[in-house]
Amino acid sequence: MASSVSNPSSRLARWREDHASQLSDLRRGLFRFARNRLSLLGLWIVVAMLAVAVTGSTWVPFPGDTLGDVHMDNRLQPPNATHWFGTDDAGRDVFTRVIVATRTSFQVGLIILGVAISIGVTLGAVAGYVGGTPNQIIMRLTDVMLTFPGIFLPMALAAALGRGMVPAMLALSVTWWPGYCRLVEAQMLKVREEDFVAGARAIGASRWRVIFRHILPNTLTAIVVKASMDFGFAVLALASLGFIGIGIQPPEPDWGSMIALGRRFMPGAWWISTFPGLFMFVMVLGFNLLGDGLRDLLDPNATVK
Amino acid sequence: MRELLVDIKALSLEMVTLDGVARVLNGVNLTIHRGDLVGLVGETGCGKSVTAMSIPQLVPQPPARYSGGEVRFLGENVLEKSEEELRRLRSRHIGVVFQDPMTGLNPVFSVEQQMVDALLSKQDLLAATAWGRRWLPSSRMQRRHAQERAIALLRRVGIPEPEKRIHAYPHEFSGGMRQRVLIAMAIAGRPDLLIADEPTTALDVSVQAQILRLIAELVREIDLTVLLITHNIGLVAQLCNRIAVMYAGHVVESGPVRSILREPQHPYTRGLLQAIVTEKTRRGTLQGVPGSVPSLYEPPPGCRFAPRCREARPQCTAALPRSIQTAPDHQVACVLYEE
Amino acid sequence: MLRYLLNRLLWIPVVLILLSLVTFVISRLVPGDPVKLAAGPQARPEQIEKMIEEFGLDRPLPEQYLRYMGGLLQGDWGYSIGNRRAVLPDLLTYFAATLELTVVATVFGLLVGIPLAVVAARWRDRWPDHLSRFVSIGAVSVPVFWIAIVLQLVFGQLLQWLPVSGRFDPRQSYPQSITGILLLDTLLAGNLSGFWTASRYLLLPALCQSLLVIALITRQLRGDLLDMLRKDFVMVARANGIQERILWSRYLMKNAMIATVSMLGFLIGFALGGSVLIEFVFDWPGIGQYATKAALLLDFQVIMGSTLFIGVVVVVVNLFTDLAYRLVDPRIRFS
Amino acid sequence: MKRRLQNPTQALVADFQSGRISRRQFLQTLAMLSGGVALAACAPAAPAAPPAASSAGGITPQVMIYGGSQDIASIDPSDRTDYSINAVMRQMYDRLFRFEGGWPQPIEPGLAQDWSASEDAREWTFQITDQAKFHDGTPLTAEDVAYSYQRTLRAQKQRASLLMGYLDPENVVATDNTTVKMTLKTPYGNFDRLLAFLEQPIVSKKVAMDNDQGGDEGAAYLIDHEAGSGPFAQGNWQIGQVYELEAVPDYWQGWPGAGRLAKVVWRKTEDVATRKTGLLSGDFDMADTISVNDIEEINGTGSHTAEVNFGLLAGYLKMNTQEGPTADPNFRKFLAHSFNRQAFSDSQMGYVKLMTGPLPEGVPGYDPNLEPQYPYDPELAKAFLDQSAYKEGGIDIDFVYVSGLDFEEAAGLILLDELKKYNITLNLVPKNWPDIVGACSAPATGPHIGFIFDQFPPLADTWLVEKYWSGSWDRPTGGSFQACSFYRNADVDLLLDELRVTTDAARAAELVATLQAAIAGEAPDVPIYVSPNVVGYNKRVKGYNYFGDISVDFWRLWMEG
Repeated sequence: MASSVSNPSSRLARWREDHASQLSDLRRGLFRFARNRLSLLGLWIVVAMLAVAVTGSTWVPFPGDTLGDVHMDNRLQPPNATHWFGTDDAGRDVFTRVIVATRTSFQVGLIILGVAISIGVTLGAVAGYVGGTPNQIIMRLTDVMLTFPGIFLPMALAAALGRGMVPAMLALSVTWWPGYCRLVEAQMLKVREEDFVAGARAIGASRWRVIFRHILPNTLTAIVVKASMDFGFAVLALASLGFIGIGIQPPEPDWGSMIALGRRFMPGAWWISTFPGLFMFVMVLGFNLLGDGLRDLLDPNATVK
Repeated sequence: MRELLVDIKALSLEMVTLDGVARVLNGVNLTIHRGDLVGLVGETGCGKSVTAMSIPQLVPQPPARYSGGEVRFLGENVLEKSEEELRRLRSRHIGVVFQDPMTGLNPVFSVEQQMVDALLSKQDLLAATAWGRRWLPSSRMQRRHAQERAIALLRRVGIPEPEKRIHAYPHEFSGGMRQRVLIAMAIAGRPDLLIADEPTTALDVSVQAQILRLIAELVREIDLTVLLITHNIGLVAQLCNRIAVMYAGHVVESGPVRSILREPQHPYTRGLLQAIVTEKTRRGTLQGVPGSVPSLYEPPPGCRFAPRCREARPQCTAALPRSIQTAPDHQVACVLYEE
Repeated sequence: MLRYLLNRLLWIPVVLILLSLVTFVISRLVPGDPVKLAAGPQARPEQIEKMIEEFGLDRPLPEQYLRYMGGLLQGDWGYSIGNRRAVLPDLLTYFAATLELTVVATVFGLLVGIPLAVVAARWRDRWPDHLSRFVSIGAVSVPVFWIAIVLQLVFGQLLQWLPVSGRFDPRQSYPQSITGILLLDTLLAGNLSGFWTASRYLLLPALCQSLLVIALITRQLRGDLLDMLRKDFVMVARANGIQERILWSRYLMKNAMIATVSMLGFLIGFALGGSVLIEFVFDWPGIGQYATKAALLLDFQVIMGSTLFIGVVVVVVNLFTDLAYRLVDPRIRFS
Repeated sequence: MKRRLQNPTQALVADFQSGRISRRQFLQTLAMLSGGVALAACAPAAPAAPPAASSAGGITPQVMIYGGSQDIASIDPSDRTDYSINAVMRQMYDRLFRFEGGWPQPIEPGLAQDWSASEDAREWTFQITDQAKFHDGTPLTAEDVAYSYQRTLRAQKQRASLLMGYLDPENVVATDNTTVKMTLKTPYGNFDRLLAFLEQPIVSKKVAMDNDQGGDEGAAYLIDHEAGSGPFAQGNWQIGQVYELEAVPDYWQGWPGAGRLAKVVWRKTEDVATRKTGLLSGDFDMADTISVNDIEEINGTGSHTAEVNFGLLAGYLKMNTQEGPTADPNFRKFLAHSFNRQAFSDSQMGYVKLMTGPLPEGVPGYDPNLEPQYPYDPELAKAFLDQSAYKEGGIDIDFVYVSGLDFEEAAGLILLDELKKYNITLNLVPKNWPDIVGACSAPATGPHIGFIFDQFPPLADTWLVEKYWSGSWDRPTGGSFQACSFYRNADVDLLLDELRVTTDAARAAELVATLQAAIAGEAPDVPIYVSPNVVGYNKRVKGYNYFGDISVDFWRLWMEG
């Protein structure tokens, strides 16, 4: 094998050799993933939804309806050739609003998880690496945060922080981190006993360097799997707050508030809330199927020997 | 000639896994006669357990798949038996002791419940006494009867105060004791054949000897035929009268213990025996077999040992070597003896 | 066992202090002016001052917290600026409704989820497994408030089979409260038609709330069962000739039940979490609805009280499941 | 709108409200009339004559299920907020006056059979009936009346605020068994109307004192127990679960209808769609706060009616006159003329009564011919915009409304759509109500535009003072949401000061007219519409008569079998 480190192909070859077992695990995982039709379905849903989110606002039939146009003379039209999903109480095209809301959902999902993961990983890393009293404090707080079921805590917090999208997202973010904190802490405790960390410390790597270069990458897969499952739940949670009446910012379309609005017009104008709900269901389902598949893929116990 | 109990002929088995199809058994031949104490030795992953578990058909299918050969037990091919016939075969004719006594007992049932169920099952009475019928007077009598037998069996396998201990849960027993319980269950139906799959590997050294002594005693007392799976040749030498050596899904050599220990013929067997430390082993002469076990997914052509064999020659890779009788009752599958 | 219990009990005050701290901090973030709201639009300055003093909002924060804690311990959880009533008695009243819903939903969930998990594990990677996977993932993916609305629409308004809101038929005389749990109250009073009515009102909300339980139990139990199937004792049972039917119905079932008991606290917690939206949609007079209204009204003593109460309930439920688990699992019971 | 003027008292009240007669004339005539009216009202209650008119009509009393949109959490007579609470209090307790007779609210005698004011309108004397008795059988006396007012003034909660400006507890005294005297801190000619509007329930002093816990005057007990003398008594009452009212057949004022109800079950159903469904499916006999979107469907059934009435719940776009672009009157007028009222009316299916000035129709002194009336007029709007500093647009303004209220959101969307043409961005900011109340404390936090509903007694002075007097927001405790325009005009302040204390009806009418014009000219808010009050009921329900409140008066209702 070529010893020249600067040669990229040999570097790649060497990397491949170094990570042969991981690569083969990955191959096996991909095989298993590809064999599972439900996981694939999830992947396709997510890809399709992502495409809709990115391009949606350019091809929807009535883009103005998400920017504040109202057509009071065209209220509550049932689905027809022009308005595939009908119109709402302000005469706006439900199809357009449902499609454009996909983007909002992706954005909020990313932000909520981004913030939650940052907080959770940092606290988890500190707790897991430092140990002792800081660990006790952080983990007890984590336990307490996990004691509150469902959206009780985010609801209270969002209400306290005020109305609108930002407080709602903030509330969800700061109540979502404990899961990640626990995950990272557990992984840290496991990993830090392993040889290569001891090796890295022996050659004089600093504490933080050890954490960021050696330990965190090892917990990454677990975080990715959890995040892929959580994404759908974050979207659901935000929609739930929107449904209750916390965390909406019209005229920006949002599935949760559309469902809440449509509920007033049930059962006559069933289309106002049926379609956003259906879209949300499909998207969350996609992420959950994908996440479930990923978990199988990366779970060492699941691979057949 | 003693009765032929097990006759495995050219048995081939594949495992379908995500990495492809592993050819785990490749034409295995093995015979066990009544009264034999056969030691099946070989490295981890060579197919010992799969061969043995093929007799009571305990290899999960899928992922396993039999692709050729036959397994005859008392003359009948078990591969063709129905699930119910197999169940009877297992309950009455074959006892199995597994490697890990820690997980061999269901942790949430008492030893009594598990033994009584096993005993009743061996008499085909379990279904009739289970669930709703459990409180019928006849069921209760059957269960009481089974309980008495269970206590007797526990006493026989050396569990002190079995009347009390029988009510305990598995976690209250030590590993050795659990293995005794499992042995008691395995011999409860007075089976024709006892398969012991590395029964001592998971135990402390001191306990290992006790368990082996127990098996040896049972063999003597109740005229048991035993197939002992192990990678420990020393153990075989002490306990068994016959040895079968497996390598990568193939029985490379089999014969009486004396004959094989004295004159090992297959190069693999020789390598294996040289790896054993005895008092005669001189310092610096301890050798193993160089190289590693071949991939079962893409096995080398011909003799699977050829890539590691010091005496390999061109015809080794041409075809699978035939089994050759080199001494009375002593077979070896190697081209060295084909001339 | 006793030592364990003692240990757990000693932890509870610590957890409660942390819980109350979290809720206290949240309540002090409340913006706007809840007091002003409480005092009314034409409130005069002296009314507002009187209220601020009553709520102790003019004191330094640590003192406010200590006062709050002191009140909690004496059963004074403050009072609602929304409905002018003391928080704790209301919480207890509303909790009965939530408890009824949650317990029934959990039982529903177990009744559906456990068989689904067993079927999935029994025929792993075959169509029953895929179906159960789809059902369980579908159940967690569906927006619960949406499915609730759809069920109301279908069963209530189109088919007119079931009532869609409230707990009891207004045309029948409302059962006298004994426990506050209508199913129990009607049974205790021997009022079978009342029991039937209450069950009909309970059906749809409980069904919605059980979705999450079904999903969780199916996924978790399926995994547990597959793990168990890999254990040697299954092999031993088979080697002893025990029939598959008996193996599953007797041996694995008990293991599965014990695994379920160990999850029970978690499941009930989840079901409780779902109650916020379910109660909101079905107008179920429970703690979720009480808390939601408080959140919308910035009724901070109620926000604090109901969040804390739910936290306490979860802590207690967890303690009990832990004890139950210790009682049913012989591995722990006898060690 | 319904005006039924058959009854002389009602005709008199209507005359007074429309300013045709002065307050003094009104009071004198009323005093003359009231004896007769009182006699008429009392007649059925006289011990000799069995009271229940229903039995006479031969209509069997029925149980009515009522779908209300709010819970009834507390029934403490001194601490009332929600309409739902007032609705049941009105049934369980008697008050000095009734006004459920129709709309606009005429005062009818209740416990007070007769009343009069001193020349300077500071001393008010009420003659209390000796017929009334509490549900526990004890007779109701003037002492109970005085006590009820004192108790509320001491508790200082909610509705006490309007009263507290005029009265201290010691200013209310019972001079004998049937006379109560109130001495006001400042003169107030409309005090009787204020009292009628406030509907102070008269509680049994004995029950309150018997259940006193640590000086709370029975507050802990009365929160879910009644101690009143009204036509209905408390039935099965479980907070959050069930609220039932049982009729008192021999109620001292009798039953006014051809029949009566046996029992009323208040069934809280917050969701508007569920309330409608419940009504149509027969779960409810009657339901309030029906959505305008459902009116056609309900009326289309043939078996049910949705009745639309317009009371005094008026919606305004209140603009911040102290901060931001809306501090500029031209900009405010630009906004006022930019609001497409027709589109808004369409969004409410036409069930709105658009307003033309600061006062809604129904408040005495309301001027139907006020100028300007802020019609939707883009050209005029543009002209005002050009006079402001924001000709080029390019600014953001906030439109704050109560989250979840679709009609408020619709108004915001309509304005947003229009303002886009001028390169002005309208941010729709949904907030929960407490946030809005908090924000309206001071101009610095007040929204540029807030969509806020006001409701006051039908007294012009209350409407104008609470909304446009600078003292209503420029004070140490901050302003109320009603003063969220933060309007300050020294002339208006002076006129309002005068209006509050004048006892001369003619001068008052003049002041009200001047004030309306002055305020409308500066557009501190855009008066939008009077919100419809929609009650749906099964046609079996008889006797419904709108009287200005969301809920109904069960006393006057009966059902055919």
